[in-house]
Amino acid sequence: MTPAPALEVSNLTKIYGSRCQDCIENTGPDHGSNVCPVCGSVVACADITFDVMPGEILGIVGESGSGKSTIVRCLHFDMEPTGGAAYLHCSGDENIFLLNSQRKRAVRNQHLGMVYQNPRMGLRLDVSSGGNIAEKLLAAGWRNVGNIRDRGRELLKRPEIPLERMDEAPRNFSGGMQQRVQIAKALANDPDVLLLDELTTGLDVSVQARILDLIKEIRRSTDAAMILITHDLGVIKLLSERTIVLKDGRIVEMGLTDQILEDPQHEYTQLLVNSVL
Amino acid sequence: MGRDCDHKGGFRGDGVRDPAFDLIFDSQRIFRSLLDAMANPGRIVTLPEIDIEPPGANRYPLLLLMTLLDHEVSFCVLGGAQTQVTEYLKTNTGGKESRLENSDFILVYGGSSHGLIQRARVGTLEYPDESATVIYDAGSIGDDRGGVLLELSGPGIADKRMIGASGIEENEIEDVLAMQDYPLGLDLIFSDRAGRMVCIPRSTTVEVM
Amino acid sequence: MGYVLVKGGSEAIKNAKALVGSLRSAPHIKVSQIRGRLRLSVDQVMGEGGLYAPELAALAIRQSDGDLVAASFLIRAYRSTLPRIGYSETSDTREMFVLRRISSAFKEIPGGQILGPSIDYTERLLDFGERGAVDDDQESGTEKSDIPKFKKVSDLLRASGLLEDVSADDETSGDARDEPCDITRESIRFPAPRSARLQTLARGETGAMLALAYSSLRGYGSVHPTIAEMRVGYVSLRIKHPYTGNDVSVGDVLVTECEGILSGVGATEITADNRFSLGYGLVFGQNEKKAISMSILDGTMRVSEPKTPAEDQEFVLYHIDGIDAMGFVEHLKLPHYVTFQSSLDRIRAVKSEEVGEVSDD
Amino acid sequence: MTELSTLAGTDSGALKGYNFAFLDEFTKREIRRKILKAVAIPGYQVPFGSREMPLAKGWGTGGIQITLSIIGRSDVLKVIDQGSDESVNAVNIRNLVSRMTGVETTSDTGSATIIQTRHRIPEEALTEDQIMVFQVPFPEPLRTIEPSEQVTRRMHAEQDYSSMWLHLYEDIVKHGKITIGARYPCLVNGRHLMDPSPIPRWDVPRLHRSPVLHLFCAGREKRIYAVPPHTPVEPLEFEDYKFETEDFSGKVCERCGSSDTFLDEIIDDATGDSRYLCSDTSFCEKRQRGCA
Amino acid sequence: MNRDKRFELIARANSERICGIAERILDDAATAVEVVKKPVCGMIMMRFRDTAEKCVFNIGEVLVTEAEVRIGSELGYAMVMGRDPEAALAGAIIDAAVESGHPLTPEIIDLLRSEEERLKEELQKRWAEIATTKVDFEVMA
Repeated sequence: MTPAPALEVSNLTKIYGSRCQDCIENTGPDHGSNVCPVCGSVVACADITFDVMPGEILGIVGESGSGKSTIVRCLHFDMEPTGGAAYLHCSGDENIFLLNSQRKRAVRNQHLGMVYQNPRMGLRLDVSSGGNIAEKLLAAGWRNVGNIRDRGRELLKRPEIPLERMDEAPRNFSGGMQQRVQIAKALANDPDVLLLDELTTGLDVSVQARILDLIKEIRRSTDAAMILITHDLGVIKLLSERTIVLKDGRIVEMGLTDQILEDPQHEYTQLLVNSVL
Repeated sequence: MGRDCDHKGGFRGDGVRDPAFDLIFDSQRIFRSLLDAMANPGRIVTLPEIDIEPPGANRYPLLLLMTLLDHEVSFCVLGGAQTQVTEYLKTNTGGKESRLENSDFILVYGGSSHGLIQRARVGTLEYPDESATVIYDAGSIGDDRGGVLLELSGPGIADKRMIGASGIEENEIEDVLAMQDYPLGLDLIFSDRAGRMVCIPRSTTVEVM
Repeated sequence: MGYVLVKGGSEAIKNAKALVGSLRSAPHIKVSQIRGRLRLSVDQVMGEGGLYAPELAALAIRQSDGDLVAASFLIRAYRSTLPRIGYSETSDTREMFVLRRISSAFKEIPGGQILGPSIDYTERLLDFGERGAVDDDQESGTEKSDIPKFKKVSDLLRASGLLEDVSADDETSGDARDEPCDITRESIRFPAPRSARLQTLARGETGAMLALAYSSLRGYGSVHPTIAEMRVGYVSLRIKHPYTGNDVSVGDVLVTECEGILSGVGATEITADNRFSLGYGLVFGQNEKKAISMSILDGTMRVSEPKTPAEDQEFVLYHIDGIDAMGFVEHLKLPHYVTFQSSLDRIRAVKSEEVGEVSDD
Repeated sequence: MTELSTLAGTDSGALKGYNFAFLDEFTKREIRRKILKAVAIPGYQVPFGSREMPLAKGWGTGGIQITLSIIGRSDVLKVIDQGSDESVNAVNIRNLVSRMTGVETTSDTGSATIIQTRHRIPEEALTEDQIMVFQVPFPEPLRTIEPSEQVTRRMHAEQDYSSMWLHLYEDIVKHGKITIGARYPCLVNGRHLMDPSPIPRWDVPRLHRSPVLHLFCAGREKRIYAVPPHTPVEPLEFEDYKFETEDFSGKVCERCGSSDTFLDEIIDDATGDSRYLCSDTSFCEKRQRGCA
Repeated sequence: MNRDKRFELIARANSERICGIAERILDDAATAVEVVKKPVCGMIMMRFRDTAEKCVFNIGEVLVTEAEVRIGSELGYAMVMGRDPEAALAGAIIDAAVESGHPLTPEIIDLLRSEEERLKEELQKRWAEIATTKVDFEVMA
């Protein structure tokens, strides 16, 4: 018997603007745009359906504006989807989009981890690194400072943050180091689903490599399902088993990463793959 | 909550009120009884005797509403002598009659709203106070024959309290309990024919015995 | 000896009050003199006190020895004891009996620029001459002439398609709710509906509003309006007659209105359909700096993502009430022995311990 | 005197007269309705349309609106500030209520039915027939870490208090202790975080499952909240860094000799040394007389 | 003169004149004046519609005094700005007197007419003064 997916997403849709009945029909890769010609609304993503298994890394690749960040932002409740459903295996059979804000926060605190492209989004830069991790633990109900600090050290050790800097604020850290603290924070509660949004974009190549190694290490040592958002096929190739290709807010191709890279079916994917190789 | 803007009756005085009710001092005494009951859920509190003459209805629930209502809030009446009671309350308080789903106060006769109560406002997480207060016209409090027996615990209760109320239907309580999602929910007041009253705010944990 | 002082409070209060009287070194002034000669102070107190009552405002100014915020506070406190009889019919400044009306957007405006009572255009020299009460050198206008009503510059701009066109029933403009908010009856919520913003500004403290509006003009923001029209004059207070049900006028209320064209760069730039938008100010009495400040703050607070203090609704609306601000700042004069003791305890506790890394065992 | 002025009531002082308890009846009704909601949702701050009072804001305009809305002719009122019945603020408020209602006032904690207070809870054990009314300068416990009302309201809605916990954690990391003096944040009924008003930490445990109804009101900030009797009120603390009350160990009140009360520290004029006296003056006098 | 006009003139008229004539009605033994509503000093929240977004808002309150009386079967009502219980009561008495056909009616109407004329003249004189501050840019240029 195959294990249940950690996360199932069906028909996730997010539209900005006034919306009309033709928005979805008139946008997408076939139209070469995600802006509705009738009402001017932006269809950031539509009809997104996929699932992720525990311990799996699912890549979502696409150019900027293709809607890939929208997907994780909706899943992390940073924005409200226009339609669709998401089910977390660990939190029962309720569509998490329909929970009230109090319950959403509980789901986020207990089951989700998020790493943003910009560490400023995921960290409090003026609160100590240890405090940043503590915040996640405190939200999940930890109430022993000693235990919190033990756990903080454990988490910071993994991405090789010098422990003597635990009580220092990340504002003083380099970009790569901030990103590693953010990853440590995202892992604090052993999340069931880890959302990674362009986590290496804008970093030096050497720093990137370190972070990608860290993600690999996390996959080995945890059972978290990961969704990896990137525009970089190299990152996809290195990390993800399965990949979704996104264009103009729609899934144009989905399958095993090797297959997609070696034998892209969709015209757009072919373009993408060829431009890299 | 809307406000009175069309001053019906112009800028003159209020309508003719029930002369037995002293706006200042009766309101104050009844409020204090109510506060005592609300702060101590399940405690039986007796209302002061005030000889108002509502048309064909138990006067005590109306005393409560005459203390609570004014032109800034809305109410509705379910069951009983609905029309006369509504008119009486409008004249005596300036309160606005409104649809159940918008009402700040709901008065239920006959021990059950027959499921209608599920449309009442329970507040929002940002503003849980924007919820209805429901007053039930009960037969006799302290007596569960033909009514309900409830075990209460929570704020205002040192340990546990048992309370019986005749004339209140169990289904109704089940309906209300299904709506309570703390801090969202309804605050209940049972008011009986002998002037006794009991409150069950949403913070109370209720078990139907 | 703090302890004894506290016990002797009642007597000291009495003496402190008496001492204020002994510092009043000149003869009693009549309320009518204050009303007649300090009219702008009276207007300011009515506006900030939220009650149009010139006689009472003058009385309050005398009682507070000229402290205008304290006078406004006396008016507000008195206000709490009065019944609210009702709401007026909606007034329109187009019906104003104009005392003064200027535009800095156009040289010529239909009806003309009317300077009215103003010292804006004269030199600011201290006059040591103890001049008489009334300057009689003016031509006495005995000629009777019909009193004109003036078209609004904003209406003309709107008619020519240069201004945002908003219809009263448009849900996206103004209030979606038909009943305006009344901040004297319910506490304000954010984002605040427009009616609540305007009401809060109308009773705001002149100096606080001036400072915030200035901050936006000067650089902490980008609103730099051009005054389409500012008018000062009387508008009728109208109610529904209780018997006839018709609109009737009870009397006239002096107000200052300012309409600023918001044409700055940044957040309040020209609207999507290439038009200007207006910032609106309307206050009791003649208080031009407050009306202009209000129109600026009305504009700054429309920004959806505030970056400066003047753009932040909460910041502006929570901090411009003179009575709130005065009360809270002055409450620091009350004893805080207990809370201070509590803080002392903490600092002593921290000092007495070896401060350093938290014990991690 | 003309007949007109007689009829108009201008000679009888009718216009000068104030309503019983100063506030008009509609104001009282609104405040009463809000009090009931506050009681039904312990620790949640109910917004209300605060009125201007003839006291400066910050001088107890919230507390007085509660007191005037609940008080009746048979009540007995006690007012304290810093524990003292004779502090200027307490005297002022007591006089106002007494003038506006004619109710009896007392300094004896035991015989009061309503006790309005600034910064203290009386030392004497309170009973379930009494109501405590607190004057509150800052009703929002999260305001120290978040200035925006929109944000703090959302935090309460979602029971998102991790940033307050984080504040305590960072405090411990920096200072080895939690350094909050008064206004110690408490969780009420396991759900809402509450500012217990600036009572010292000494008084915080006394709110926990107390038999008394506690009503809190901030006039300037326009909020009412409540702690009903027998309601859990738990100061935020860690298993290994506990909430601590003020430490008066080794100190006794110079007057009554008590060593189990909150003490005022007084700097001696002559020597510059610290002396200690009970903050609750009425309790101190009782002890001196041997009644407590 | 209809009732609305009468209300408006009473509200703005010289209060001594109004009170003077009301005293005479009270002195008249044949006329019983019953006070229905004692003069109450209160507030009217004044509303404006802003010209930027046409939003109705409350600018602030205006202090007024109102009163209501009955003469025979006729009610009389008046409101004046400010705190003036005698003027409000006198106004209500005059209003009821006219309505009930009191013998002083012609005199009351005359008084109100002359007040109307006076108010109009005052306003016109005021305007004539204000008009002198009108800027004529043509001339200046």
